[in-house]
This record gives sequence, structure tokens and C-alpha cells, in this order.
Amino acid sequence: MSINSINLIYLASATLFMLGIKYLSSPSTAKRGNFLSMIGMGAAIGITLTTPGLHGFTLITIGIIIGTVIGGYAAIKVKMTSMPEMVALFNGCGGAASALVAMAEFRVLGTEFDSFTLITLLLSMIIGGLTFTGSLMAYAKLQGLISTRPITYPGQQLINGAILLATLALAVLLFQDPGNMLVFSGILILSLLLGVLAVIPIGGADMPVIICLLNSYSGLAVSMTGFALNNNALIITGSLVGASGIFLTKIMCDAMNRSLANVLFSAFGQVVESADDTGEGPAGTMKGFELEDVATILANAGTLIIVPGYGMAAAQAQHATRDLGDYLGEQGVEVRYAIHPVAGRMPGHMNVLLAEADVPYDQLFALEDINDDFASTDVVLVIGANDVVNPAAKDNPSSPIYGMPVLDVEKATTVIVLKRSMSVGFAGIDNELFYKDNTMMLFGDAKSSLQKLVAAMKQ
Amino acid sequence: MSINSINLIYLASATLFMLGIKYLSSPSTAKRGNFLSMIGMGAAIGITLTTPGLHGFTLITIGIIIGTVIGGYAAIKVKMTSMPEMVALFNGCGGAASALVAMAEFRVLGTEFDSFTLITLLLSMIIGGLTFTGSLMAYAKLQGLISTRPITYPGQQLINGAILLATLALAVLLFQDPGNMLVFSGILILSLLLGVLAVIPIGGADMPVIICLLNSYSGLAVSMTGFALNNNALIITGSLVGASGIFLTKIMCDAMNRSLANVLFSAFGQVVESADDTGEGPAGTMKGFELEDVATILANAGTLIIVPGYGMAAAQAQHATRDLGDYLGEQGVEVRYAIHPVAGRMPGHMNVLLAEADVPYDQLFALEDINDDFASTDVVLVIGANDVVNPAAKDNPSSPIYGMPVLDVEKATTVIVLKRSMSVGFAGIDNELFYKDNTMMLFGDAKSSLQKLVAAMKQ
Amino acid sequence: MKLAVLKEREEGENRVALIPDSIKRLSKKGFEILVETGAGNAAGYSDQEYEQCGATLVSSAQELTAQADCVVKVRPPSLQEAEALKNDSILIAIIQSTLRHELVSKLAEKQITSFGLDIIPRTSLAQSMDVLSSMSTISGYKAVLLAADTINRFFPMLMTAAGTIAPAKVLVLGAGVAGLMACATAKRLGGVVEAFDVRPEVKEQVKSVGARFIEVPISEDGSGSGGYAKEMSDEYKQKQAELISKHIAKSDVVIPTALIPGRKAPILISEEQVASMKPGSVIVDLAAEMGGNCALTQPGQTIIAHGVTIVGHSNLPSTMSFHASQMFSRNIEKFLLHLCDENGFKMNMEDEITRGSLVTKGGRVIHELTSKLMADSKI
Amino acid sequence: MKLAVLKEREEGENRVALIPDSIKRLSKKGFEILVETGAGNAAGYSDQEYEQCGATLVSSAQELTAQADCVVKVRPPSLQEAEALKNDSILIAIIQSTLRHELVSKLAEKQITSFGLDIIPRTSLAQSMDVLSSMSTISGYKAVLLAADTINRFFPMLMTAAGTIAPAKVLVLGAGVAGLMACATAKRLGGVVEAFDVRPEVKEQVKSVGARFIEVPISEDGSGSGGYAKEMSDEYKQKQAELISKHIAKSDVVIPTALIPGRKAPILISEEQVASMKPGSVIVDLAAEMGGNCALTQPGQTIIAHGVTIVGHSNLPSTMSFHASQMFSRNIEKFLLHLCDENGFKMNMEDEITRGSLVTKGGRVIHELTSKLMADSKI
Amino acid sequence: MDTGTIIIGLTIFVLACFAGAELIAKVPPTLHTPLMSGSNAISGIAIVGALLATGHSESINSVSLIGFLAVIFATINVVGGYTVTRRMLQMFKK
Amino acid sequence: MDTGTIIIGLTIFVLACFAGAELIAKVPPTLHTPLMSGSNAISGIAIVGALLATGHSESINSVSLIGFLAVIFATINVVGGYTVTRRMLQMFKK
Ligand SMILES: NC(=O)c1ccc[n+]([C@@H]2O[C@H](COP(=O)([O-])OP(=O)(O)OC[C@H]3O[C@@H](n4cnc5c(N)ncnc54)[C@H](OP(=O)(O)O)[C@@H]3O)[C@@H](O)[C@H]2O)c1
Ligand SMILES: NC(=O)c1ccc[n+]([C@@H]2O[C@H](COP(=O)([O-])OP(=O)(O)OC[C@H]3O[C@@H](n4cnc5c(N)ncnc54)[C@H](OP(=O)(O)O)[C@@H]3O)[C@@H](O)[C@H]2O)c1
Ligand SMILES: NC(=O)c1ccc[n+]([C@@H]2O[C@H](COP(=O)([O-])OP(=O)(O)OC[C@H]3O[C@@H](n4cnc5c(N)ncnc54)[C@H](O)[C@@H]3O)[C@@H](O)[C@H]2O)c1
Ligand SMILES: NC(=O)c1ccc[n+]([C@@H]2O[C@H](COP(=O)([O-])OP(=O)(O)OC[C@H]3O[C@@H](n4cnc5c(N)ncnc54)[C@H](O)[C@@H]3O)[C@@H](O)[C@H]2O)c1
Repeated sequence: MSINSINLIYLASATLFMLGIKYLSSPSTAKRGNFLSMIGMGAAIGITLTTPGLHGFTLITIGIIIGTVIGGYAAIKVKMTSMPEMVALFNGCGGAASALVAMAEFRVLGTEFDSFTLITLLLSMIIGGLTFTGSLMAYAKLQGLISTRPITYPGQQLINGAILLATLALAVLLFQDPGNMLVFSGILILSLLLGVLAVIPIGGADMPVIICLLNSYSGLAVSMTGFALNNNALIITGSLVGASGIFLTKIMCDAMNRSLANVLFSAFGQVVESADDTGEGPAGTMKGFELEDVATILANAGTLIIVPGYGMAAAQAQHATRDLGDYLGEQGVEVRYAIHPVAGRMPGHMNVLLAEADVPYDQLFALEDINDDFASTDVVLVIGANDVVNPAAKDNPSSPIYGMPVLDVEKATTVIVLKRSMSVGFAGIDNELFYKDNTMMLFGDAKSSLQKLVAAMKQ
Repeated sequence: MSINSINLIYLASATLFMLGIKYLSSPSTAKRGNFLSMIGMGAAIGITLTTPGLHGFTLITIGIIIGTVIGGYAAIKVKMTSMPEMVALFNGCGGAASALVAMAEFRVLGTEFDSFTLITLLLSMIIGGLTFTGSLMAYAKLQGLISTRPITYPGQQLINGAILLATLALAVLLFQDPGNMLVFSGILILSLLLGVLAVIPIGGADMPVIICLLNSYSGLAVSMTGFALNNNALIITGSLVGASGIFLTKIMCDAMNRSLANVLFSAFGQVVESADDTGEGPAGTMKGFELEDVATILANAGTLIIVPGYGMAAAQAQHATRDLGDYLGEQGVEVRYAIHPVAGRMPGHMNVLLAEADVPYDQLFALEDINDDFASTDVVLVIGANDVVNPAAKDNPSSPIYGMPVLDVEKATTVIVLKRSMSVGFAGIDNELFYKDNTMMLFGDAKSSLQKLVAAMKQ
Repeated sequence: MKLAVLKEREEGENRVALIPDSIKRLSKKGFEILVETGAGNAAGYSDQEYEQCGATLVSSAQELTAQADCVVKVRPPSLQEAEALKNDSILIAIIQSTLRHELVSKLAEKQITSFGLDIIPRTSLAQSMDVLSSMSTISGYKAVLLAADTINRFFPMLMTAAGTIAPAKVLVLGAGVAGLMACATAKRLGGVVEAFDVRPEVKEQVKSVGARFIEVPISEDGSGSGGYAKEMSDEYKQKQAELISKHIAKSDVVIPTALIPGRKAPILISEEQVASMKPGSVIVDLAAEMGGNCALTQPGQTIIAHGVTIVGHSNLPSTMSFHASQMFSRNIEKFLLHLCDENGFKMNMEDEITRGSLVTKGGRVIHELTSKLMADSKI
Repeated sequence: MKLAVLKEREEGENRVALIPDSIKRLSKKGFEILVETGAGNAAGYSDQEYEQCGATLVSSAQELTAQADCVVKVRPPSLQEAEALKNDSILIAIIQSTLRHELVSKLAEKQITSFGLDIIPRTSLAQSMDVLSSMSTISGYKAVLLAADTINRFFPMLMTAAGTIAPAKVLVLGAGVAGLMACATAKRLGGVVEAFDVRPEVKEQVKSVGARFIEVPISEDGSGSGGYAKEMSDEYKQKQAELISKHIAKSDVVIPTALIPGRKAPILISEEQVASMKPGSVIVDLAAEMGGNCALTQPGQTIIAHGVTIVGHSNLPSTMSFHASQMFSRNIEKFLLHLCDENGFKMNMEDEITRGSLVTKGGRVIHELTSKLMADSKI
Repeated sequence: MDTGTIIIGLTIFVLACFAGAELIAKVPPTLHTPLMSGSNAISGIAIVGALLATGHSESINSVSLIGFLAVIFATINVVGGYTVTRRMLQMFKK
Repeated sequence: MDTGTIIIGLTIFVLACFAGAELIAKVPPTLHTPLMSGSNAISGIAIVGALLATGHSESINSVSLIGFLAVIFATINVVGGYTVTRRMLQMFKK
């Protein structure tokens, strides 16, 4: 294929990638987006293979087969809950590939390159290498292979700074003496080290953000490779991923109420105070994600039962509750309310508040009328209720509330609980519902959580 | 300046344009956006003047001075209400400029051009010319210089089709015989004609959309010129404007509940049914804009008084009213409610409903307590009230309600009235408030209008 | 001009025609105000307050009326009270002129210019003087409270550990001012509220206070499009009656409010319909004073028939004497101000409201319906 | 097992211990149920309904108790009624054992196993049997209706052509079940509601029903951070008392609900404080049966003192007999079911609830506080 | 013009179109009118072409005269467009 | 590399950055995780470079071996990335 035709196809691929990302902006088109982006990738790979003068097809075939088997197997086997770590691993592979390509090109060019090419190649390698080891660290943290708590030691920042400086110094050396493999290898090793050191001081809670940032880096690395190879496909796609990744990182930081600078800086050695107390436990870990996840689940429910409790009353969240119910109702979700007889702090507490918010009587169901329906319900939203949804009343004969009829919320596919903490309700007893696999906790004042959820669903 | 430096500055300009448009996406940064885009334009013009081998600086200076004086004067003198027509005129100038540049280049190249350059030049000229006359027509329609009603005649579509074909035929001819000035001029004239014919069959109500579409066209013309001149600044900027314009057009159509295809098609000769009844009267004319305008005004108010009336009750819009009030309150707007003693259909009607929606008592003010404050209020939002805000009770001794105390809403800077039509209230009398200069009518059911307003303000 | 506020002497009447607040404003307009000692006591306004705002207290009613150029009252004066009025003076009160022919004759005889607050035209402009509106507001509110207090059930729905309480079903017949207020109040308390009225235009108003309007589903066959409203067929009317019967039988509380100006109230609830209701249900008949909308209503009394409590209170506003007096007083104040021009008191007989509310003047009965009815009854 | 439902004989008591709906479910569990003729009449449940759901009607109370293994009642039995009970049978009712020593002695003497519904432990588990909760719900609701019906003002704010009506200020003292319900109901009606309780943790609960909690603003000087709650200084207490006095004086309606289990109700409102209120204001004393929270309360009566109406109704739930009986019946039903195991009736004296609600058994007084008080009073 | 250059032009065109369309998608309805006007001003970039045409040759000929006209028109567009946009934005608080 | 080419590369870079940033700005929070994964898959485009490196010369030498490694890594990224994304999106209704 002529170089022009190849470039045209590359343009088409880039367009498909952009469309792919665009379609990912709505749940209804997201799958199509992923598909288009796959086509774009296929086209780019295919057309590259027709590059005039390309050799080594056996090697290429073997490489692709090995990669496909490993990648495909891992992707299919991974549990839904381990997705983020898997993404980290894949991303690390991308970074490694960029670094390797840069190294190969370095070897190809020998000593004959202008400084622009040298710089871009170096950047590609450094960023790629750092992404590789950084991603591996993120994976290890999320899998619990190394402590999820921030790992710190005295002089940490100094050491990181020193390594960065050393890398720079070696780069300058390389400029003087382009073909020097030793210096080159030194840079590679330092960049790999940098990836490790940059990620270990960060708490498990921040890992999703770091993965996202590393994803952006791997894009940057690709685009640097593109500059070096003067390949527009790599430039466009790389910068696309780089820019979108950095923005996504920022959006995630916003969701966690942290500044991007704070995370970026902490990513290079400073321990973030808040990381300390969110470091442990699965609930805390994914906090930044949860609001969105919860919104996704709610928006995609077919049937929803809302279980209000004293927390709804305490937060005076009845209007916000109705807003959420109404919005989902309009979206075609079947919304009902399950009112436990002792929810709240006075008989009829929930009724009084929901009537104030104008929730129609015919959406309210008493325990005995709705309890059998939980098993066939997609999502239960528990708003500040605790004792009235405590399964201990059924399974734990030693519980003080054993024998009290409770709402069988745990039988639903997913249970979402809005409350401020893990603390107990009126009866003062723990609630194992909160630890069940199908339960998602969304911490915070019920009213503000609800308002944020509605806002997130309306985008 | 070297061509490379110039191209770098062009890139910077393009970046500034993109940032400019980006910043226009929020009221708080919009001014900065406009400023950045001005800088970009200045840089582009300045660097162009340093192009090696550029002559004719006297002519250029004179041209710029003339243009500045005309453009500046017109822009400063135009009344706020005539902004859209002024934009149309300016846009027409842009189109004319593109067409002229294409003509000049055509003359420069003589007969020595490849088909790509020829095509792009021709497209630039045709689109530019069409934009020029089309914009003039839009201006004339909005200014009432020609009928705002759709102008139609038998065989209209046929004629338009014929002209389009003729243009194509001439273009083919030109391909055979590139230097032929006659054919060239023929194409120019046909394109000018096309602009006129395409716009006259469209009603005044659709003009804003047409202006936006023509704006997109002028961008396209510029980008075609860019291809012909192999000038990346023009390509980027032109396609930026072209693409954003076409999307903005689509968004506007959505707001009017029309499809883009419908408007595009109607723009080339088909009379749109709905245009018939919206053709006359200023209120009807700008309907598609009003929701956004109203939202803008509300969002930018410092002080707001909400005046509910029977229409709020009839629409059961009390919760939506509270939502709007709460939202604006959170945004720092001072929100109060003025309750007229006979608003509604029973004494205390408004109180009962607003209490249901949990509007705090201390935001409610009786007529005598708030009537003096209207004069110092930015915006009054009248929700389905009519008789109780009828100034006839003060000025018109022959009115059946003459002497009844009414709310002096017309003294506020802006009055926004939400109701379904111009029809009368309980007393059955016309209300001249609705025709005042500082009154904006937003037609529709109060509840849905309020919900849309809140949605628009939250974007 | 001397304005006298008489103490109400009718049994169970606690209101007062003017409260101190209004007197303060009227004094400023040039009225000299005399108040009978203790006039405001029952409504919660003390003599002291009256004195503080510039009124002169007079302990004898006789003395008061002898001086007064204008007397204001709540309820129609008794014949004795009327007799005591100064000849040629002005009387402003609820007069119920269509019912009280003897009183009207007496007023005419004494050349008294009498204004009936109950016949003020019901225009937007006059609404601030309209005691029917303000007192109906109170009646509608109070009717629901009475019903809720009388019935042996909850109004709101409650889901409690002791079972689910079904919300009370409330039916309001006649959706005028009182009816709408009753709907709104019952809704507030958590009841499930339905209303019916012969005027179809109130459907929207009923919905506007959160209640459901009872409508006869339009029969598909027959005339078809529109028009049926005018020539409401007997069949249609019968269907309507059946529908209402069904709703009455289902309701826990029925509040009829239908009045026809100047006439006896129409009977909307028959004895059979009462019997069809659940024992323990309640009817609060707001038309009691005009004979009642329920066939069994005993004006002024609460009875139990077929297990249903029928409240026939004939003066609900008086039970809310404080606010009722405040509103009444404001109405009278606005009416008096309407009778003034810039320079003070001066009746403009051309004015629609002034003329429309006139019962007697210069020895003649001005109010048309009254004089017609009086003529009829003499025959 | 034969279960007997006695008709209530106490003056003004309209409730019934079991309603047909519960009887249906209990019959299925194997209870054989006898009902005294006319037991449910006053609450709106006819003999016919009882028969339809499987109860046997017995016209003489004597005959009924003679057969019954277990008797259920609402109010504490009179001494005669207790005398008539079969020896060794079971009694389930409100017993007020801490007050009615003679009755308790009689029950013990007759070897009756008696359960006091009023002393069931107030745990989450027991809430479905807790008549104090369910009846307090009614009292709180009804207290507000009574107040609104009694007062000469509106509860809601209304801006009308006849002036602006200020909303009523309602003060609830004691925010237990009844107090919270009173807050919620008054808020619903449009009142401006404030509440106070000695337990600071109810502040949040008060807010949760839309009312304001009255708090002594923490004095900046002095101890400073935290801690003051435990060692509430006299100064602090005095400030609190002053604050409450201020709020009482401003309020149109005061609803005190403070009870101390097994004791006379504390006095929260002194005569002076009553006198400080506006004439026409209303106090509905929910503690009337226990002597009242207001010094002037006359249990069972409505009096007017210093122009303030003080309602001392001692049995508000009975005025809502239909729903009150429904709730009471549901409570008893759940209690009876709690006394059963899979195979039927079988008291498990190990159980916290069963044991906790026992007054007498096997000739002995089991309830500790009761036996302590009885011993004390004998001395 | 060689195909490589055209492809690069196309690449830039496609990217700019994406950027333009996506930038606009975020603009709230309240800003549509100023935005239309603002982007209209930007389309006055045709002035670059106009300048090049005017200054094409040393002498004044038909090309430079056409260019001159184009300069006037384009300047009107640029100056008028920005000024009107600024005036519209003045409506906004702060 | 000549400066003109570099500038064109830069132009494309800037435009793509804008397009990327703006495209992301519209993605609702609910889709952030799949999006991260989807764009990660796209960054596997490094495979193009890997292929070119592997096929650089006829014989197998250090460059082609490094390229081979790069192909494996990049393929893992591409295949794994798309598959995981698809699985995540399966969570969504329709
Ligand atoms: N209904 C009655 O008549 C009555 C009367 C008295 C007692 N009770 C008892 O009260 C209990 C009622 O059960 P329930 O499930 O309704 O309530 P609950 O068991 O008391 O639990 C309420 C939960 O709401 C959360 N919460 C409090 N404020 C919140 C806020 N602002 N935003 C979000 N969450 C908030 C609390 O957790 P965080 O602190 O972690 O947020 C708490 O765990 C039962 O045990 C019942 O027996 C009922
Ligand atoms: N308060 C009382 O006690 C009482 C009692 C009886 C009569 N009145 C009289 O009622 C009048 C009250 O004045 P007001 O200003 O409140 O009401 P109004 O003058 O009756 O005007 C209400 C306006 O609301 C509009 N509207 C109706 N439904 C709507 C909906 N769904 N969405 C949006 N707008 C809607 C109507 O215009 P469109 O049809 O164009 O939408 C109408 O012009 C006075 O004349 C008063 O005297 C009052
Ligand atoms: N202009 C004003 O500002 C103003 C002021 C007050 C009232 N009004 C109007 O006057 C109307 C009458 O007010 P009102 O409350 O004094 O009315 P009302 O007390 O005279 O009658 C009450 C209602 O009963 C209805 N009714 C009569 N016969 C009936 C029957 N057989 N079955 C069912 N319903 C029956 C009437 O239609 C009326 O709605 C109000 O609806 C209001 O719109 C206007
Ligand atoms: N576990 C359950 O499910 C359950 C069921 C019912 C009640 N309860 C709890 O028991 C508590 C008591 O309920 P109750 O309604 O029967 O209480 P109550 O009737 O015994 O007392 C009413 C209120 O008066 C308050 N009070 C006492 N002395 C006071 C004083 N001097 N000044 C002001 N207030 C004073 C008390 O604190 C209490 O809140 C409730 O708040 C509730 O939380 C729990």
C-alpha cells in the first residue's frame, strides 16, 4: 500500500477512535463506541502490515497470537470487582510496548538522529517505562500484594528528586554521545525505578486516579513515539488518549474533592493526609468511584424499591428522595417505596414526611405487602435505614431484634445503602447487610447524596 | 518572518480560538474567551503582515481602517434587540470576504491549478457568495425590510434545483477550461442568487437558526480557502467554525423541536408548516430563544421576586417553583416571594401550596410589605399570575379592577411571565404588562417551563 | 363622622366588627370611633387595646347608637337593635336581607342607609370587602378540623408497627371558597380528597388544591362532540347522581358546601345516602345556616343518624373569633375606605360596589332581589 | 384455648380490645374466641362482623369470663370485673399496676396470670405489641386537632384580601412518641412548631419532623468545650427554665407530653406561665391522666384559666375508637402470637418480653416496681 | 498540490471539526447567541487570505483590488463580530 | 526531521489534545471506569510502532526481537483492553 493510502487509513482509524470515545459518553451508545474503536484498531493494524518493505511476518504473527491469548484470557477470567487492577496491568503493557518501540527505533537509527527525534524517543521510553512499573505497582496495591497503605520513608522526596535529576543528567549525556548504549540503559533503569517509587507512597484509595493518570501517560508515550517515527496515527491517537486521560483524572479528583495538582504532586512522593484513613477496607477504597457507580446502577435498574429510614428523616431528605424517585420513574424505572412499620422514630414517621413531599400513596407499600417482591427486584435503595433492614432479625437468634419482621432487601440483585458511616442505628447493633457482596455503601448525608445522585444521573 | 514561524503563530492562534470557544461555555469565563479569541485574531493578522514578499501595505491599511470604522460603528450603535440581524450582516461580510479571496486566488493562478485547488476554490466562492446574499436576506427579514412570512411561489423547488444544477454544470465546464472568466462569473452570480432564493421561503421565526447555519457555511468557505492556499490556519479555524456552527444549529433545532434535516431542507425551498403561524409578532418570533434567554436573565439576577398566581396552582407547579427558588438561592440570588391577597382561587391558595412545597414562611411577603421593593429588584418572575399584576388597576379608570391594589412588578428591571398563552385571567381583562418593553413572555405550562428553566440553568 | 362598634348579642357569636388595628387606621382617615365596652372580649381583643388605639369606650349600647352616624356589626341586628338605631344613620353589617323581611322593613321605615356585607358584588375589586369569602375561608378550614376531631379515625395514612392505617376519604360537595379551603385542609392533613361541583370550570381549581374532581365519564354514544354541557340530559344527570351516591357511600367524611345566593340550600344528601355511609362517618354541613345540604341536618346541632354524625354548626367562623374578627374587620375597613373619597366619607351611589351592597336608603328597599321577595311574600 | 373479649365498661371508653380482623387471624392460630355482645359497637365494629369472622357472641359478661382461659381488655378491669375472672386464668390489658394496688392484689389473690400491656419493654422487637406507642401516636395527633379546633385562630399562614393571618405558634414539651406526632401534625397544618425535651438526643428527631428544637445557647464563658451535659449547672438549668417561659408566653398552643414511667407527671407549666400566655391560647395536656404537666390541669375536664383554655382530656385514644381499636387489637394480636410457639399457646417465661410484661403470676406480684411500690405503701 | 499535503490538510480538517463540534456541545443554552456571534467573528480569519491577496503584487491590479475589498469585508466581520459579542456578554453578571 | 514536519506534527498534536479533552468532558460519571479502560485499549496503538519495528529488517536481530516483545505487550493491551471494556459495558441495560 502506498504511504498516502496508509496515512488515509490511519486518519480513518483516528476518526473511529474519536467517535468511539464520543459514543462512550452515553450508556446507550457506549457499546457501539467500543466496537467502532475496535474497528479502528483493526484497520490500523491491518494497514500497517501492508507497509511497503515490512518483513518478519512470522515473528509478528507469533507475537500477536501470544498477546491475544494472554490478554484475552486475563480479560475474560478477571472478576468484575478486580477490573481496575486488570486495567492497570493492560495499561502497563501499553507503556512497556512504547518503551520497547522507542528502544528498537533507537537501535535502528544508531547514531543518526536529530535532537527532536532523540528527545521524543527518550521521552517515549522514559514515560513508557515509568508507566510500566507504575502500573505494576498499582496492580499489586489493589490486589493487596503489597500494603495498600502509603509506603513512606524518610527523605523520600529527596530520593525521588535525585532520581529525576539523574535521569535528566543521563539524557544530557546521551545528547553529547547519541549512540551510547550504557547511558541509554541507565535511563531505562532509572525510569523503571521512578515508576515504582512514584506509586508506592500513594494509598490504595487513590489508585483509581493513579491508574487513570498512568493511562494518560501511556498515551503521551505513544504520541512521542509518533513524533519520532513521524507517524500521524500515533501522534493523534496518543495525544487523544493523553489528553482525555489527564482530563478524566481531573474529573475523578474533583469527585474526590482533591485538586489534580495535589494528586499529581502526591504521585511524586508526598503523602496525602486523607489517604491515611481511607487506605484500608474495600468500602473506603473505592469511595471516589462509588457515587458514579451507584448512579449507573440506579439508572439501569428495571425495578427499584426505596426503603426510607430514620436517616432520611434526620437529613430531611424527603424532597430529595421524591426527586430521585420521580426522575427514575420518568426514565421508565418502576419505583416503589417499602415502609417498615417501625422505620423512623415515631409511628408513621415515613408517611408524614413522604406525604409532605407529595409521594403518591399508591407508591407506598407496607412490609407485608412488598416483602416477597424484593427477590425479584433489581435494586433496593436504602436511605438512612438500618435496624429495619438488618438480616440479624432473621438469622441471628442472639440478636436483640431476633424475631422482628424486617425488610428482605438483601434478596434483591443489588442493595445500595445511603448513610454517613458504618455506625449503628437505634437498636445499637451491627448490620451485616452492609458487608454483603451485593451491597454498595454510599457514605454521606442522605440529602446531599441523593442530590448528587440525581445530578450525576442527569449528567 | 519565516514560513515556519508564521505557521507556529497560526497554530497558536488556532489554539486561542479553541480556548475562546471553550471558555464561552460558561458565563463566568465567556468574556475571557472572547478576549482570547481576539488575541488569536490579532496575532494571526499581525504575523500575516510579516509574510515574506508581502506588498501593498497602504491598500491593506486603508482597507483595515475602513472595515474597522464600519464594523465598530455598527456594532456599537446596534440596539440589543437587533443583535441577531447584526450578526447576520457581519457573517455576510465574512462570506463575501471568502468569496473574494477565492476570486483573487483564481486570478492569481490564472490557469495553472490542479483539480483539488480548483474544487476548493470553487467551493469557497460558491459557499461564500451564498452566505453573503443569504445573510443579507436574513437581515432584511429580521429588520422587517421584506416580509417575515415565508415567501413562496409555484415551482419554487424546481427553480432552486435548476439553479443548483446549472451551477454544477458551469463548474464542470470550468474544469474543462480553467481560465474562463465568463464561466467563473456565471458561477459567482448563480451562487449569489442561490443565497437569496434559499432564504426567502423561510419564515422569520426560523431566522436565528438560518443565521447560525450560514455562520457555519462561512466557516466552511474559509476552510476551503485554506485548502486552496494550503494555509493551515484557515483550515483549522474554518473547520472549527464550520463544525461548531452546524452543531449549534442542531442544538437550536432541538430546542425548537425541529429536525436539522427539516430546517436544512426547508432552507432550500420547502415551506415548513410550523413557520406559518410563528411568522408574525415578536413574541412568537423568538420563541426558540426565549427559554435560554430567560434562564440567562434569571441566573444573572442579583435580586429576584417570584409572584405566583392561579396558573402556578393550576399547573401544580409549587414543587418546581421551590426547586427554582432554592437553586437560585444557592447561586447567591436573593429570592423572595410576593403573595397577592387574591392570587389563586381561594384565600390563602398560594400559602397552602407553597407550604406544601416547604417554602419557608420568611420568604413570603404580603403585597403591602413588598410592593415598594419592586423598583429596586432585578427580575420578577410571574408564575401564572395575571389579574394581580395588571397595571390597569392603577392606570385605567375604566377597568373593572381599577382601584384594586396590584403588585407593581413592571417597576422591576425585567419581568418574566410564565403562562400558556396571551389569554385573560379570572377578571377576563387584557393585561398590558405582557406588552411592555421589559416583559418577557415564556409560553407553556408553568410546571414544565419551570422544570426546563432549572434544567437549562444547571446546563 | 361617628362610627360605632356594637357588641354582638346573638347567642354563640364571638366575633367583633372592628378590631383595634383597623380602628387605628380608620381614625387616621378622620373617623371618630366609639366602641361598646367588652365588644372585643370574646374574640380576644380587650377594651384596653381599643382605648389604646384611639377608640372611645361606651358602656351602654343605647347611648352608643344614639350618638352614632354609622353603626358597624357582624350579624344582622335584632329588631330591638334596629329600633335603637338613630333615624337616618348608616348601618353596615351582614343583613341577610333576602330572609329578614321584617328587619329590612324596619330599617327602611327608619330611613336608615343600610349596607349588606353579604351582598357585596363578588368582583376581584370587591374581594377585600367580601365577608362571604373571608368567612367561607374559615368555615372550610374549620369544617375539616371539626370532621377530623369528630371522626373515630385518622385522616393521614400511617404504616406503623400496629398495622397500616388507611387514609380517610373526604368528599367535598360544592367547590366554592369554603369547599376549596376544605379540600386543601383535608389534603394537608393527609386525607384522600375528592370534590364535586355543578360548575364544570371548578374542576381545574379543585385539582389546583391537590384534590380529585368527580366527573361523569362522557358517554361515547349520543351527541358526541362538545355541547352536552348545555343540554345536560336527564340520563346524564341521573348518572351523575348515581356516581355521587357511590362516592358518598365510600367516604368517611362528607363536607357539603353548596349554597344558592339568597335561597334555601339545595339538598344534596338524602337520608338513604346517609344510611349508605359507614357507621362512624361524619358529615359537616356548611350550608346548615341556610337549611343544610343534607336532608337530616339540624341547623345548630350535631346529631347522629344511621350511625353517621351530622354536624350542623351554623356559625363556624365565630369559633375562630380572633382571626375571624381580624378578617371581618379588615373587610369592613376596606368597605368604609371605599365609601370615602380623598376628603373623607362620601358615598358615591354611582359606584358599582356601593350601590350593589345597598339594602335600604331613604326609606326604600334598594336591593332588587330583596324587594322582589318582600313583594312576593306580601301577596 | 378460649379467649374472651370483654366489652369496656369504663365511662367514655369506646375502644375494643380485639377487632374482627385480628380475630380472623387468631382463630387460624387455634384460639377459640368469645366476644361479649356489643363489645365493638362504640368503635364501629358490629356484632355481625365479629360473628362472620368466627367469634362466638356471648351476651353476658359473667358467662363469658366464667368460660374464658384468657381475657383481653383495653382498660384495667374494675375490681368487680377482676372478681368475675376465672381463677388461674390469664388477663391481658392495660393494668397500670404501679397505681392500682388493690387491683393487683386481687389478681394475685385469684392466681391470675396477668400481663400489663403498659409495661411491655420498649425494645424494637416489642414495638409491634407496644400499646403505649400506638396510643401515644393517636394522642399526639389528636391533641393537635383538639387544639386547632379549640383555639380561636388559624394554624396556617394565609395571605388574603382580608389581611395576612399569622401562623399559630405551637410548643410541644416532651418529644416522645406523642410529642413527635404532635409536632408533625401541627407542622402539617401549617403551624410554626417548636419542641423541647430533657433528653438532648431527641433534638435530631424533632428536626426530623420539621420542627425546631429549643436549646439553651451554650454560654461562651465557663467550662467551654463539651462536658456541660453531665454536670448541668443550676445556672444552666435556670437559663433553660427562663427560655422555656419565654417560649410559653409567645405560644398560641402548648402541648405538654412529659411522662415519667410509673410516676405522677412532672409539672412543666406553672400557673404564672399560664397567665403569661395570650388570652384565647390553648394548652392540651397529654399527661392529664397522670395528673397533668400543667399545674392547673383538671384531668378529664376542659377549663379556662387566665383566658387560656386548658384541655385535660384523659383518654384521647378513645375518641379515635375505630383506628385506636385497630391498633390496640393489632398490638394484642402480636402479643398473643408472641406467647405462642409453633404448636400453639405456650408462655415462655424466659423470654424478655413475656417476663417483662408480667404483673402477677401464681399468686405473686412479679413486676418489680409494682411490688416495690406496693410494699412501700403498706408501710 | 501533492497528495501528502492534502492528506495532512484533511487530517487537520477532521481533527478541527471534532474539536469544534465537541467544544460547542458543552456550551449552555444561555450562551448560544453570544457564541454564535463569537464564532462568527472567528470566521473573519478569512482576513488572512484577504491580506495575502491584497499584498500579492507590488502594483495595484485587479487581484489586489479584489483583495482590498475582501480586507474591508473581513475587517467588518472581525471588528463588528468581536464588539457585538462583547456587548452581549456584558449582560452577564461580573 | 525538518521543522515544517515538526510543526505539522505539533498542529496535529494540539488539535488531538483538544478533541480528546473535549470528548471526555461530555462523558457522564457513570461511564468513567469503562471509559478509562476503553481509552487504555486505544493507547495500544503503540502496536503500529511495534509492528514496524519487528518487521524492520529481513533477518531476526535485536531490533526485531525488541519489536517482537513490543508486539506481545501491545497486543495484550489491545485485546485485553477491549475485552474488559466490553465486559464492563455489558452491565448496562440494552
Ligand atoms: N417508628 C417508631 O415508632 C420508633 C420509635 C422509637 C424507636 N424506633 C426504632 O428506631 C429504629 C428505626 O429503624 P431505622 O432503620 O429507620 O433507623 P435506624 O436503625 O435508627 O438507623 C438510622 C440510620 O440512619 C443513618 N443516618 C442518620 N442520619 C443520617 C443522615 N443525615 N444521612 C444519612 N444517614 C443518616 C444512621 O447511620 P449513620 O450515622 O452512619 O449515618 C443510622 O444508622 C428501629 O430500631 C425502631 O425500633 C422506632
Ligand atoms: N384568591 C381568591 O380568594 C379568589 C377567589 C376567586 C377569584 N379570585 C380571582 O382570581 C384572580 C387571581 O389572580 P391571579 O393573577 O392569581 O390569576 P388569574 O388572573 O386568574 O390568571 C391566572 C393565569 O394563569 C395562567 N395559567 C393557567 N393555567 C396555567 C398553567 N397550567 N401554566 C401556566 N399558566 C397558567 C392563565 O393564563 P394562560 O391561560 O395563558 O396560561 C391565567 O392568565 C383575581 O382576579 C381574583 O380576584 C380570587
Ligand atoms: N371575584 C372574586 O374575587 C371572588 C371572590 C369570592 C368568590 N368568588 C367566586 O364566587 C364563587 C362562589 O363562591 P362561594 O364560595 O361564595 O360559593 P357558594 O358558597 O355560594 O357556593 C358554594 C359552591 O357550591 C356549588 N353548588 C351550588 N349548587 C350545587 C349543587 N347542587 N351541587 C354541587 N355544588 C353546588 C357552587 O357552584 C359553589 O361553587 C367562587 O367559586 C369564586 O370563584 C369570586
Ligand atoms: N424501641 C422502640 O421501638 C421504642 C418504642 C416506643 C418508644 N421508644 C422510645 O421511648 C421513648 C419514650 O417514649 P414515650 O413517648 O413513651 O415517652 P413518655 O411518654 O414516657 O415521655 C414523653 C417525653 O417526655 C420527656 N420528658 C420527661 N420529663 C420531661 C421534662 N421535665 N421536660 C421535658 N420533657 C420531659 C421524655 O424525655 C419523653 O421524651 C421514645 O422517645 C422512643 O425513642 C422506643
